[in-house]
Amino acid sequence: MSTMNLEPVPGRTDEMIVNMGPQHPATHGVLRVVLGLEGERITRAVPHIGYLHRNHEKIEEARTYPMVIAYTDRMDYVSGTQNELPFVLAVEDMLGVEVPDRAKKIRTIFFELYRLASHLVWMGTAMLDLGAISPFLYTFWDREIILGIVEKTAGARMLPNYYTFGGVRRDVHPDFFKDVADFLDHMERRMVDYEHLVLESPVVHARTKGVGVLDQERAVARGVSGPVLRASGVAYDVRKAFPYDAYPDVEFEIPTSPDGDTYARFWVRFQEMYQSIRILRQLLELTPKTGPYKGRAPARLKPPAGERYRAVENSRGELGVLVVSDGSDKPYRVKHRGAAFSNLQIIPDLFVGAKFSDAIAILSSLDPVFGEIDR
Amino acid sequence: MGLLGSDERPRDVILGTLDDLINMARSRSMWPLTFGIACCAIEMMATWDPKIDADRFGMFFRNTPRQADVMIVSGTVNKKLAKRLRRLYDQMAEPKWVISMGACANQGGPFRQGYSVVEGVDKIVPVDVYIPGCPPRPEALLQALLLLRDKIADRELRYKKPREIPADYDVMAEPGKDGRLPVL
Amino acid sequence: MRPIPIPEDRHFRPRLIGYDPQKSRPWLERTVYAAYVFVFWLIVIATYAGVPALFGALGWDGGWGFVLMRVLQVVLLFLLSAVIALLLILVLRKYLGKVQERFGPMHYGPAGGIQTVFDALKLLAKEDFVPAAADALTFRLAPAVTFVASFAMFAVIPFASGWVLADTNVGLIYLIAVSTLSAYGVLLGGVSSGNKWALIGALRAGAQMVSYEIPLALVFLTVAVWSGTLRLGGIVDAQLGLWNFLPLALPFVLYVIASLAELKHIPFDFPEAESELIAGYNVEYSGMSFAFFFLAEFVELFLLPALIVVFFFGGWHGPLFGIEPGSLAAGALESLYFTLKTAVWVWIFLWIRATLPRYRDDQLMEFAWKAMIPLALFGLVLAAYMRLIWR
Amino acid sequence: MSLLQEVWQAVKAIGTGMATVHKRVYEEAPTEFYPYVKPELPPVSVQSLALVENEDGSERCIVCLQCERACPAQVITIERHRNPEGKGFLIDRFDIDLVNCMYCAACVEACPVSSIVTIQDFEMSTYDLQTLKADIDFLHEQARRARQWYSPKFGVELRTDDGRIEKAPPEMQPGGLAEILKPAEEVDS
Amino acid sequence: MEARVKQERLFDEDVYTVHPDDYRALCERLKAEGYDFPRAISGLDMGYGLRVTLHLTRMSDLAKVTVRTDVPYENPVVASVTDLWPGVEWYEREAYDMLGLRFRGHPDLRRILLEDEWELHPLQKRYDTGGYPLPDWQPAAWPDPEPWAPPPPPEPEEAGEAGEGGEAS
Repeated sequence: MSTMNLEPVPGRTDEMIVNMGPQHPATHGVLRVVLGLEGERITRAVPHIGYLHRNHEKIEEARTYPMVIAYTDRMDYVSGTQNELPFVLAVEDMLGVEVPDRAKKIRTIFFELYRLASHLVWMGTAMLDLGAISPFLYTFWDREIILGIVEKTAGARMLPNYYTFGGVRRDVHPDFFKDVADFLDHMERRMVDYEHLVLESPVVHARTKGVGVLDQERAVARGVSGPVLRASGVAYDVRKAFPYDAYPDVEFEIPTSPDGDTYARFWVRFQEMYQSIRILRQLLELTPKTGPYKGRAPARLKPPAGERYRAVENSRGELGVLVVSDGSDKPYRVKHRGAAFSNLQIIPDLFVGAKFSDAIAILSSLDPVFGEIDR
Repeated sequence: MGLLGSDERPRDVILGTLDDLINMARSRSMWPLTFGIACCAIEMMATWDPKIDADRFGMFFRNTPRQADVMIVSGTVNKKLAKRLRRLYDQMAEPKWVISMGACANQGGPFRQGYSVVEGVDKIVPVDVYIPGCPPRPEALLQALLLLRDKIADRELRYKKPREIPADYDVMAEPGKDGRLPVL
Repeated sequence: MRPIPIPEDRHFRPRLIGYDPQKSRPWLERTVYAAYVFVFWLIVIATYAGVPALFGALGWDGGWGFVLMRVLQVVLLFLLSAVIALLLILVLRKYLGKVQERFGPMHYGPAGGIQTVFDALKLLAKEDFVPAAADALTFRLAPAVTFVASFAMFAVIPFASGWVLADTNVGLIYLIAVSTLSAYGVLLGGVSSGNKWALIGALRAGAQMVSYEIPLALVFLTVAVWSGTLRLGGIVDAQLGLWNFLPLALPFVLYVIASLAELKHIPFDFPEAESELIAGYNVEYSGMSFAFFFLAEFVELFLLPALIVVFFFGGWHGPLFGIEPGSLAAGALESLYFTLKTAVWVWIFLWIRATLPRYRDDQLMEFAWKAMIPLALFGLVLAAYMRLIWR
Repeated sequence: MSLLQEVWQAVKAIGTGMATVHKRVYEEAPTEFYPYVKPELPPVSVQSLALVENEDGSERCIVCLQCERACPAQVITIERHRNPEGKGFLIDRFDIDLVNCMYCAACVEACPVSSIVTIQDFEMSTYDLQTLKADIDFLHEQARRARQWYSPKFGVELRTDDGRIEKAPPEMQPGGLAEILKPAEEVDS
Repeated sequence: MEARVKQERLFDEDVYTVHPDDYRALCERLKAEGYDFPRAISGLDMGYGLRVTLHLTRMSDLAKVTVRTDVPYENPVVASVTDLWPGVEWYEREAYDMLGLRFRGHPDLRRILLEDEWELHPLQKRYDTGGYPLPDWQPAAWPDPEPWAPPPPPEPEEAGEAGEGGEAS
């Protein structure tokens, strides 16, 4: 018997089972939450995922290592090259490929650019869920500038397939550094506007303060990571915990907020955008204009048998990948640990007891992307 | 069918012009359905951002299938979603069209060999315009919307009807990839 | 065999009415708006001055003639509401476009002028079915009730001195009665369409309308107490020297907030919360029935700012430059003043719609009962006291 | 009177928000009117694929099946037969299923002679899918129509008006100039 | 219980390979040691049986640990650790959905990514990418567990130091 729907409890007559189905403007993709509503208050919430299950892991078992990079782009499709990095780092560890320093810096620049792009998409859709129409357009225009810069270098806008074992596939465009510098100035002017429209708006305060509070122990026990965990007061960031690429030679803080409600998650993502701008400014000075962009990678990529779990801090949290190789040129098993998958597990805890409009605000503050959740 | 005109009416000069006026109105105010599935949905949203702005052509997102004319299938359709997608298509009011956006919706794209992916949305709903790309540029989607506009407004293009798909098409009944244990 | 490499139809052939604007032409957009307002003005003059003059000349102003004149005026007012809807939807989308760093409808007609005409024609030819779960009669009735409720407000709106359909002495009470009627339309529509989202939207609409009728009515009372009459024409005449929004500042602010809630406008957008309830009460409506809900919403978007102007901004008052009042020219000029003042307030409402997100609906109810009603009462007492010592 | 201050803060914040929104009306909107102003895309932009012939019409492709092996979505199907007189192979069939292609340019990376290249023709929407099942004539026609294309080995190449192929000037080349000037065989795949 | 746990160091984390019966006891011990952040549970099909890999992190000193246990195809049942770390609830459901690993004591073991009426577990090696069963696939022989030798006692240092150091070390 399919348990896709909630069965009405015989005792409760005033509960209405509502199906916030795969097609709903506020579910950021294809999530279905079956809610038990008493008036506006939610009594039961059962999330159903799997509507975008594209069999990443099974297909990747039949593809060679360079091909799998193209597939990892399609997982967290809002933050393009951030998904490629854990797989590339894991295979580089197994192969023992050393990455030139300039390539590391270029990778980190793209990593932080896509963090800004992902947070901009989040802010646009979160404010759209709260009812404000205009910020959505401003954030998408900023994101267009980022995608323009990336397309000039990598060739594609959203899913560029730009990283490869040992560095990046192609050197940056000659006026790449000037574009990024102009974009950062533009972004700083825009952040002032976003402060007025998002963080200082009393309506946002009324809708998000004290809504969906997630305390520290439950957050850690639930395996939540990223801005959602840092909004509950835990300063855990893979860029500081297990540094990779060029993060050791730039300094930045990890914004945390003690009170763990939806406004804290909005605020933490906002501060992360400031930190990303700061990192990018430092990287622009540190990166030499010309130099090697790709290390020596063996022609036939056959990593030795073994397994390697490598994690990276993408815009949603800890994105890890477990690569198991059996010595052939195809990975034996690739397991992607998406941060949004763990972050979505707290929906039943946060939804029950909240009002229906709060549930929309909470869901948009978790920022789920379903390519990474359903794999 | 619609109040004033349907495509099967006999073609005579007087009604023809009214029919063309109605079809021009339908083509000049196509309201797409907010139904984003995967990566192509982000590029679909980017089509309405300040740089490309499909609102210039009167296209305005509607959330309910009842008030939407065009369903843009933007992303991979897997077996779990296929039934809901077909129900959404049936709920849309009659003069409706479907745009299949991106490689996954055209014929499964890079995931077509997967066990739970439906190879092409034209197995489930009749599709009018296909857009290649993974994901296609926002300008490509806008070009497809304008091609659909020409199809609706242009008399001879209007009668190239995609083949009708039976409503009770059971996606799970596809040979092989049906999720059932093999009968040994 | 596969067709030869690049078939012709694949290359894009732009087919357009209109022209290809390389850059926006602001003056063209303003002329389009001016054209619409001019048509609006012509219809107003026709209804309030043309038809009575015509019937007077023909001598048909007897019993039946008078009824026929009123019917003709109502038909003209229906045409007026159609023009209002076409103009306001276009202005909303253009202004939202401009404010969001893009252009609104641009390519159909001069600067997108006839975009809404196409929308209306398309909705006319759209399939308009009744879902199985809905009970058919009330489902059909609801859009009509909503439109009639907001359309009925035209009866007492004075466009110029004497230019009003029903110059009754109980204008304010009529307004209160009619504005609650539109709440029924929304409730009927939502509950009867057999859809859970519409049900939630309808219940929210009911709660919101009820809890905002009371501050609305209290503000009406304050204005009546201050200007000493219930007749709208009288209220406007009482403001000859001093517009009401200065002495009645607090009721004015409360009235703006209450009319935002009455309109189900963005900060209080709960019945039709696009991002939460899919489309609130009009989830199941398509084609012409949805068009009537849309029409009702935008006619009300014109009427409530018109009421703000009537109560607080001196209705049709404006410098007459020596034209002796009461004549056709004076009426035309006064109705123009009235229209322009209303246009300013419609723009302020659109500006709010482009900026603010949406409150939670229980916060709003709490705000209505705990803050608005006491303040409205205080405003009433203050107005009465000021009237006692001033007038 | 913290309530009054609170209300005043709220009103001021709403005011600044509305001012931020309205000041956009007086700024120039960044919209490009797409169908009338075609976007100029960078030369490396992967919008579609093409098969380049040499100037004299002979085939550049040496049918080494590298691109077929490197394609993640497995959309390239090539049939070849051994060349009767000379060495090497001749193409029987070279199909790229542009419907299911991922546009990740892995094939262009893998091609040793940069015969398969990326071009910037993104207007490929159609009413029926068969026009996108590209065969060798389609790919040659696309290459003949393309003004410029890019491949990692030879960088950006231009097609002059009289059909000759020449290398683009350095400022049009994407980054990694050193890599392009290096002779082909030294570069690892 | 100590006899059946093999510990090794892999890149930057400790890896415990344990018998399925002691899996639960080891997890409780790790929980007591302070490993509070459950990163993920990965299910693998090793050809001879299924393997559960539990990845944990200790928030205090960021130490990482991985616990592995192998179960045969016939009864792929492992004790569930959802009550110790609620974060692995969906990962266990996904392992069940993809590989058929049953977790004893899981509050709500349903399929998470596929529909409920699916019967096969696609990530097993017996199926190809399309979900078709590979006709000539045979499970490999279960590897005989290497005899677990306790670590050799530290051999005595050279004569010189032992004298001075005494038995302090």
